[in-house]
Amino acid sequence: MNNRSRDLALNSLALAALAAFLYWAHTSFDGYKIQILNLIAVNAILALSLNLIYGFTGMFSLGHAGFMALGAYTSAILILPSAQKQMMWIIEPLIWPLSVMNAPFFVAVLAGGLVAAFFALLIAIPVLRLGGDYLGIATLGFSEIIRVVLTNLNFITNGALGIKGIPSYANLWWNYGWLLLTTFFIVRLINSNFGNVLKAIRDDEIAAKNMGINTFFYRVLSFTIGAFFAGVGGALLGSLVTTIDPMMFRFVLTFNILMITVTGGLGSISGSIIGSVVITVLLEWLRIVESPMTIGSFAIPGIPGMRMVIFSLALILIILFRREGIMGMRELSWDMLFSRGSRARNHDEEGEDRR
Amino acid sequence: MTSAPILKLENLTMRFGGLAAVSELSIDVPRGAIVGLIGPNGAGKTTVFNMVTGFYRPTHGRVVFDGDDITGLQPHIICRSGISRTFQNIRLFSHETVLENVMIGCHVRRRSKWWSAPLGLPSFKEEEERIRRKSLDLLESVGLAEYAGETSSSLPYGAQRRLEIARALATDPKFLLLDEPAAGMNPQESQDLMAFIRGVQKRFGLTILLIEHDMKVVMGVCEYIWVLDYGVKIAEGNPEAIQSNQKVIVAYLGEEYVKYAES
Amino acid sequence: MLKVEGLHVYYGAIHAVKGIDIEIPEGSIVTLIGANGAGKSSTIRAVSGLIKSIKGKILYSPSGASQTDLAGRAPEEIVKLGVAMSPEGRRILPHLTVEENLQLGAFSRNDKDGIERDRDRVYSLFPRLKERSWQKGGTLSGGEQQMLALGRALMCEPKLVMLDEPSLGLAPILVKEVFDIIGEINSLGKTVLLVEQNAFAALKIASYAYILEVGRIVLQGRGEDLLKDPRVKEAYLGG
Amino acid sequence: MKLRNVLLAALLVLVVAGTAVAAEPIRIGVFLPLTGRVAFGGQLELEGVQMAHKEVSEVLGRPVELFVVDNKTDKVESANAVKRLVEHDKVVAVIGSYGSSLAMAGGEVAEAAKIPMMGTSCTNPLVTLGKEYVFRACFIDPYQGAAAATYAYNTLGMKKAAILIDVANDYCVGLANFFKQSYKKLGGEVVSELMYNSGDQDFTAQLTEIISKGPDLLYIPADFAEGAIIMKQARELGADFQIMGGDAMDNPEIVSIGGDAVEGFIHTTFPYDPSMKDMSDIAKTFTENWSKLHPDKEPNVNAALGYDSYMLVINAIEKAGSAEPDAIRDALAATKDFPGVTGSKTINETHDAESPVGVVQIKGAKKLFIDIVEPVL
Amino acid sequence: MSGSLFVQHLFNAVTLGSLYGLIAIGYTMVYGILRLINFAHGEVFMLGAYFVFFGISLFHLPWGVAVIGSIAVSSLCGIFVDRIAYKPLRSAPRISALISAIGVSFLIQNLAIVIFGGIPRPVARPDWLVQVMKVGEVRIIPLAIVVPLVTLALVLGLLWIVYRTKPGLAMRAISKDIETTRLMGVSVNKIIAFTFGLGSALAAASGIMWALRYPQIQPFMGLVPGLKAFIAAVFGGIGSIQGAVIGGMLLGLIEIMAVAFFPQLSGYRDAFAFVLLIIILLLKPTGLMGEKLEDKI
Repeated sequence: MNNRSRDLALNSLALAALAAFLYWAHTSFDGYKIQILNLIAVNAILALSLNLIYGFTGMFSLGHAGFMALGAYTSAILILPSAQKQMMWIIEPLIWPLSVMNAPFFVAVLAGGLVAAFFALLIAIPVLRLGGDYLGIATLGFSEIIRVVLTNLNFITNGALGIKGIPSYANLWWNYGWLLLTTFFIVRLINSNFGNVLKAIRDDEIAAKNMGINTFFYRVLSFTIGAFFAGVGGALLGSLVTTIDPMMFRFVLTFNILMITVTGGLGSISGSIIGSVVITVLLEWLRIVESPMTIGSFAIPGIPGMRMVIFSLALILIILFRREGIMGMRELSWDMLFSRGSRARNHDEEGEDRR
Repeated sequence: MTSAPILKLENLTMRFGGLAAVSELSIDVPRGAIVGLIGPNGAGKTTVFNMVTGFYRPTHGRVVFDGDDITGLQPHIICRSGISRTFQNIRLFSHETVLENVMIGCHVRRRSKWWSAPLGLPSFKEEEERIRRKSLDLLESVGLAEYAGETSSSLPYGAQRRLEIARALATDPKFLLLDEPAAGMNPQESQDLMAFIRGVQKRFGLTILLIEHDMKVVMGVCEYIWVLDYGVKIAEGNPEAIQSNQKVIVAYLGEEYVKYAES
Repeated sequence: MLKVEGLHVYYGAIHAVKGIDIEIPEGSIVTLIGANGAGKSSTIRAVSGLIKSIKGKILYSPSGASQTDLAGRAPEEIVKLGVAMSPEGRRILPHLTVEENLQLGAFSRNDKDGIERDRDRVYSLFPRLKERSWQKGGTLSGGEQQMLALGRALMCEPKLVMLDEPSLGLAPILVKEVFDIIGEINSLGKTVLLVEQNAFAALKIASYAYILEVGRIVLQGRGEDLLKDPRVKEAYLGG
Repeated sequence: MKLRNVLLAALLVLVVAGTAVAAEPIRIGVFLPLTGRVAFGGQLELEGVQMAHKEVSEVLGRPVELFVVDNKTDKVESANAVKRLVEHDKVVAVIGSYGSSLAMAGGEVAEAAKIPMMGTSCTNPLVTLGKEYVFRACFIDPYQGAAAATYAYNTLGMKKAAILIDVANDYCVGLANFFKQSYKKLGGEVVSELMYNSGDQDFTAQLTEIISKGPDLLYIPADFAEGAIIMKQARELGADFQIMGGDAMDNPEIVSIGGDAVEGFIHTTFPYDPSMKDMSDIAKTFTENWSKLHPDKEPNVNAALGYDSYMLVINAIEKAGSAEPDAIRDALAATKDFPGVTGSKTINETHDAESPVGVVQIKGAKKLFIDIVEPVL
Repeated sequence: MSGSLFVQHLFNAVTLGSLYGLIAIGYTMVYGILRLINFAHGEVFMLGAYFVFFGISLFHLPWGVAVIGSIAVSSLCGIFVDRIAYKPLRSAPRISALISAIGVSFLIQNLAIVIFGGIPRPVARPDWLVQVMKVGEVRIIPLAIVVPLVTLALVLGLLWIVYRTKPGLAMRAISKDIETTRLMGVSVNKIIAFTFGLGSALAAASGIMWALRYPQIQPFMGLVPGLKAFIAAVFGGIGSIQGAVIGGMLLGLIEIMAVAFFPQLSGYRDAFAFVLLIIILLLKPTGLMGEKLEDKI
């Protein structure tokens, strides 16, 4: 109990610190750094949502790009001013009532999440009967189908031309607000006995069934909630970048999210957040290797592609040397920080030994 | 066997391809007893468990539990109706703590819905607390309370077995199936286990059916025993009867051994 | 020929074998018997290199070769040294034909003629297998699969053959046949280490036997002597 | 002694101050796809920009410093790239990009930061739509599509057309659509309109279908690499109709990739090509200087556009007499009759550089600038 | 649709399908043994095409030498990738190896951009391969026949290796039961390396044929065919060589016939393949030729 009130105080303190940091960043950071901060938040939301599906419930889903696309399109259409809608759909006009629908940003993002969740639910019921890699392949297939359909539905999505000039509401406050909301939601869920149930399904589905758990229901539930937050992430990304088109949502995007999640640690919430910081910052920071450099009197021309070469090398090295990601399944907690979790640490070491 | 049997197996048969793993098995399990199902390796004992708990759908025959036909129902529904089991090769949720493993078992009796968790409704908090307390009590009763915060896979083997039983008890079963609870235990551990099983039966008023190879355990705790060989029931009776049953000895030690020993 | 000293075997948290010593003289049949979970399989799986987390020494000294410690070596290396093992449950590769299963057994060899000779010998030992040489392993009956498993273990020119529960799940008449064949294998000059649940058959054929209970040797002696020992029945059916 | 020291110190101060003033460079950002799917376009345009920078590396007496960032043919990266240029590198103007969608993603950022941006070869009308700070050095697709239709229908007299569209490529979809509209308006018939997806390399099904419809003309607004294999497959399947494309086909490699199959191929483009007959003086100089700088590389229209984009920005800075973004923006908007390699440029009220549409045909394995066409709008 | 038009479509489908099938085999072999989706396979496919290109244009090697050299070097690349990026992760969770595979795929792609440049390169083809022949109304180039024939030959060769040689025997055994196979004296890592070598050789061969059929090469050329071939492997039942070929053919047929019969839906062409994929998985969760997996309780 003592710990609980301490944690509550520390959590509030951390929140205040984050708010102060964001305020400071907002006023004194340049736009480029703010953009990176924003991307970190959006990536973290996406990684968390994938972690819920894959890391905590054990369903290998490669459908994230599709859910993001649904969220991004829904919210973009809702926040785009009607006048702009008339100008933009130059191949075929946007159909009524979408052409006149408008919503505040929060509602639009929420709607993006809900649409993604709705489609996830439709997909889940047939597909979640599959297991393992086959589930991954089927969800990848669905994500690609969503993309192809979005490409062709000119009267809704403006096809390949995409949607431009989306109002850039997604500032630090919105993004981190949603990140907090996502984290709060998922932490509450995972730390409750429902979270234990999801993890039980991940660890041993047969034993979970035997414990009276309707595993199919909870798999669908986790998948749908994950898709909801993927949709939210997509909606925020759309407003952050201010332009979306179907090509953005290819399967490579899913791989990027998967990369962040696994690098952070499957089944670790703090891992997902750390992973998104590491990967997002690494990707931006590595830009320097592509800009021309002068060392002494030598001028080294920038080599295009070098950044991704080093990035992929770094990724491989991270996986080779920390095969379970940065955090593994552990969580950063106040206990751990106050090194009261020495017991937990010892266990991890034992775990290593056994392997 | 005065009261109505808690579990009735009627002509239960399971075929895999052409092979009958269990054939025409009929058993009446009396309420409130500790009983055993034994037989040499590959006799079909675990298959019986899998049919009772819904993992296999019998080729034909019926499983009647507490008067209801539960043949072919989904495992989680069978669990809800009051049957729980352990597994031959322990199936704990290896990444979860000991406490969490038991809490997962409590899930089947929970009333609040999933969305109450992120909303943090009072009813949810109450129930969560209740589950936690119930699980701690269960751990206390199986002597694992001190390990509550440990990862389940880090427990010693015997403790894992007990944890699996505690987890099964968390589902509030009326009927408990134990699949080789003593496997891999040393004599002292087996002794403890026997006392433990008896204790559990008394404390929770359960019916327990166990599969076991360790005959000391079987003979020590079971009031009644069925013997399977090649999927067929070859004998039943109390431990003494089984131990002196010729068919059983033949099934276990081979026909020639018996002849030889007699000669 | 094989000397196991102070062997401990661990499976995760399970301490399956708790320090046992076994000796197998060249040309003999030695058997490990005991109830399920006694640690018999763990012992020979450790000898064949399948289990890595072991302690103790496994000294192998076939005639005409120097002594080697098998502990810590990879299974494929151990096979090349002449120690074959037929695993529990036969583990026939069901999608390969009988002939292919035998060829796989001879994987470590390169002498085509020798392989052919040994294969023919296996076929003469098990005429049923010859009839079915083009049939898939998975379509054989249990007894035939066991014959195939035995035959396969003979294909690598082993000096020591380890058999894990060869009679498991077989009808009594087949059990007898299997043990006859084990005798024949022994008479071909192969040393045999036999792990069995079927105490009688094993003791009858073995020159020396060890009885295991929960990871320890509780009884040992010549096979015939143990046959008469009432403690054997006790180990199986309880007191 | 003392005097000497004082003098020396004064000199030192002067030198330092002088270099400080001289070293205050004008920073110009370039964001182009140097990697990714359309890297070929970005790399060529970068070479043009760099060549222009080499020629004019000083304006208003201050050196011009280029900051080049790769946008990886990715829109998010594109936005990041411009953000980085604006915020981190503090550029006063941005040049880029090849690819309309990339330009649009970058344009949003430039617009928000109030930094003028000069698009190179982004021809989609949406790029500058409603933007105050975004310009481009090229014409737009409705104009180009109409020109292609006019040329096909009026000049070549082809009445039946088929269109093959990369449904996932905004440029392709847009241009095809404008072509179709104009072509129909002129009285032509579109007998077949088929799609494929970016990355597809097998077009045999679509082409077989098109051939069976017997059109006079196949319009493929693809990029050159894709276009070349489409043409190869079309010829292999026995297609004998005329094939036409847009400016994205304008690449020196087209003949080497397309081989025989591109013989006779016609595409619209910006009015520059080394084979142009009556080249303007500036185009001539560009061609000569390019050949000196890259003896092994043919001068090309992308490089020319990169070159023009840079020169337009420098011209605006010079006209504005200031390197303040707003001043540059105003000067850019007022650009009139600027002599560019790709024709004389006047920025109109939608911020597009009005210039005629050139027509190039491949003849005898060579690109030939054959005509300039005024579209019937 | 007229008969000759249909035959023309059929020809196109067989050529495309056999290329998919050939790439799919590489995925299926590695997956069959390691349960790893080797995302780097599409990149080896690309390398194979580039090596031939450089062999001919830079080192002026004759065609045959360049092809064989490229196949050899590519297969070494495959073995190298396994050694560096997958072997250390054999005992790790499978997702780690998958992420490593994605990393390797990114790495090779971007290295190719750095080294070869992003600009597509033309591929010179011998004239006789592309001389159009007319059979009735149907137009065929020899290449369209050569590709399926070479595929057939390679598949037969592969089947011979898998079903008639010792390493093939070991490969088949490993895919079912690694432990027992080790007990037979098979050194599993060597066989896995051999599998990677073989799979990569086939990837290179298909890369070369792909480059001949669609004559240009660029660093991203492996991405889309790689994904599609992987889908084809799943169609056919991943782990089965025959299944991979059948899956490839099926995918080729769908892609071509979808356009042929529903030209107005040609924009949805890629979706057809995925819709069929999902239908197949729902009806037969392990693909057409795949074997049923069972949960052990």
